[in-house]
Amino acid sequence: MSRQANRGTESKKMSSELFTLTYGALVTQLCKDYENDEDVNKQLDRMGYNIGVRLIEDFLARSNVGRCHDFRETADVIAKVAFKMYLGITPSITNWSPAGDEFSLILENNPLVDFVELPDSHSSLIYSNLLCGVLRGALEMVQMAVEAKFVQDTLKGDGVTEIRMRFIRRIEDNLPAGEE
Amino acid sequence: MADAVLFEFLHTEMVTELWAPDPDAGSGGKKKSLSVLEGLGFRVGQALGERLPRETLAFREELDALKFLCKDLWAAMFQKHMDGLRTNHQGTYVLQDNSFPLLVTMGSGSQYLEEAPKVSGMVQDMPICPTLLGLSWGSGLASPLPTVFLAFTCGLLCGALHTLGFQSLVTASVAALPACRFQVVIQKS
Amino acid sequence: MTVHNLYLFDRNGVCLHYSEWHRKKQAGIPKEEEYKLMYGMLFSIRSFVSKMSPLDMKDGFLSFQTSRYKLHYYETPTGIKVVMNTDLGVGPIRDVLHHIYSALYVELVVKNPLCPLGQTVQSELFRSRLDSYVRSLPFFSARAG
Amino acid sequence: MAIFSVYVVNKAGGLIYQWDSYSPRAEAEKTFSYPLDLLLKLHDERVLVAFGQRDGIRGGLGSGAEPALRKRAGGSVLAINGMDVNGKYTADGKEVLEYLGNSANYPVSIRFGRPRLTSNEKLMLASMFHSLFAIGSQLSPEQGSSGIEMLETDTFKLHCFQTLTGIKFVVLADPRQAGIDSLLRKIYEIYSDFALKNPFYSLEMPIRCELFDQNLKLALEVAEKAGTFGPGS
Repeated sequence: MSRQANRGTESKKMSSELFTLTYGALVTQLCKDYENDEDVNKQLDRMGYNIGVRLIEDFLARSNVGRCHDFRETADVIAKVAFKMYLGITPSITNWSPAGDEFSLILENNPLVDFVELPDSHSSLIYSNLLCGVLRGALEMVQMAVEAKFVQDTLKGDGVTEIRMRFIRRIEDNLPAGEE
Repeated sequence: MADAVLFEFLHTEMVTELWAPDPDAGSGGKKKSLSVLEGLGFRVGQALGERLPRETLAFREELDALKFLCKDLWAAMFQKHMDGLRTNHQGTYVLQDNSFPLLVTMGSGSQYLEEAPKVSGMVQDMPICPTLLGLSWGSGLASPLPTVFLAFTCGLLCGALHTLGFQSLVTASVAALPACRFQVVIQKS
Repeated sequence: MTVHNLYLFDRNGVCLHYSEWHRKKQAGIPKEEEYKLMYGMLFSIRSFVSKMSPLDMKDGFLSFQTSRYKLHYYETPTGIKVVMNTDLGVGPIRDVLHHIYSALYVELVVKNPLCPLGQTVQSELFRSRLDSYVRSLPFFSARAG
Repeated sequence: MAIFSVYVVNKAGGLIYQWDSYSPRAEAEKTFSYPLDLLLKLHDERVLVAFGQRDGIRGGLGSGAEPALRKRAGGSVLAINGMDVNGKYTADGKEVLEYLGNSANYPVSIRFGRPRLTSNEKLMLASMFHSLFAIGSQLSPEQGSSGIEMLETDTFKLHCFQTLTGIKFVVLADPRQAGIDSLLRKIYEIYSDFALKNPFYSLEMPIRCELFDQNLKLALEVAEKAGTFGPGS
């Protein structure tokens, strides 16, 4: 009986770690392939972007969330629906700019960095930069050009992990070339 | 708890990123990329294996270890069990998955199987866990594109077995989507 | 009751997929032109509707009908547009169109590593599953009626 | 009113008659103090709330009103201190953005809502619909199809009746409003009686006949009462 129960929790643990372990292996590989941290950060962002432009469709298909009317709604959906669905956490939303075009996502704990320790030789590495690319790619597909970047990172000794999201502009629908 | 979809998307992106057919590099370039994917899988398989409590690791029988892969590991990774396990009782096992989740979206039947970059020449730098992908490329056989999507998993199986105390050679092939087959040959030290 | 045809577009107007089941009249122009015309019409309708609407819209344009057929429309925030033409007896089928998006397009195209986005879908699996799904709909009759 | 507007479009797609019911298009009014915590921008000769800032509103109304402001109000400035704005200018000719940038003008009351259509826009929309109507017929998978007779959205339904002579009568109504088909026939009758039969009216030209107006309004009232499934039911 208890062996069955053990099996169940082990399965769950392994399943949730598959992504984070794979991610970790990827980051390590990229650090080997590229000379400096900046290049790795760029790669992670680019890969994240490619994931984001597809992930958004999976998100829309499963969550039934409609079009967001403003950036506040977008923030809510990102934190309360998307992060919850994909990473099982609900970051808090804080530090709105007065114009309402910037906010911060505060992650008390970042599932990607469980068991990760950043070596001194990689002090400029933004380990979880994939997330920024994902957010950027996903939002671009719903017509929002945004910038996402880490401003605090528990891996670097900060108390929390903070992603700053900035709304750049709305991407308008364009009639395909050739139409009148 | 990371959603399974995240792993699928990450895996796809990794394959796209790390396996870029390079016409100039010749056969060497492609093999290296595949072994990178296998290597990543191996490390992840090892780590997954190390998460297990000690008693589960005390597999005395090979077959137990393989059954573990087919049931527990597969369920944890792909939310299903392996569909078939056969063995010749002499250290060779064939694991059959009739509907492998990483291939399931690609099709059923023979579409996409025609795309087969041909490679010849022996594998130069053997990864910790050489795979059939390496060997078949070495013998000049064409390998269908979906096979690339099995490299990571081959490495993972190899890595998990390594933690369980077994050295192995893991190979994979696709006959008709979305079914695939993993062949595990336990190395006697 | 029946389904005539179906178009799938992405946010750039690329026709990702087109299927036909019962179509008695062609548009009289090459297929590529037809896709452009359809997309252009839908684009204009969306703009028309958003200006005309007395209130903020949530789902927006849903359908239109003529004396002979009804066009049903479903659009995602990512600009994926599912357009199905049926005969007049068919009521609102938003859930059907959503299913085509989520269970077929997202599962078999977006999640298919071998399907590049932004192009006509080549996946046989997608085409055949879509075909089976449409044929299984309660308002689809094998005999056009 | 459940019937929002009526458009009559001639053979060439020109708008020859237009009527709107007076219904506030999802408006909300609020008093603001300096500095304005909304970001406004100029777009298409109108002053709009830029995307992303609609509910960056602090203070003033309590939480009860804020969701209303957020959900219902469109993003356009309609009036300042009770006086309708004229595009990007206030009623007395000042530029709205300049006016709202000056702290001396506060506190100020601003009414937001969906932008009202200008006459030019209505002309364009009529012409647009005229083309769409035809394309609807061209793309028909069935033989012998008419153009678009009914178009449905989640906030309104558009009904169109085209006469054999190519004149289109278009009615926009609440999606739940019934009886529009007969209303359209009735409008055709009224057109026939008070426009066509009026010797002073030239075909295809804008309809400026009082009797047409009066009878149309009567018909609309009747239709509303007869066929409505109001919000209460």
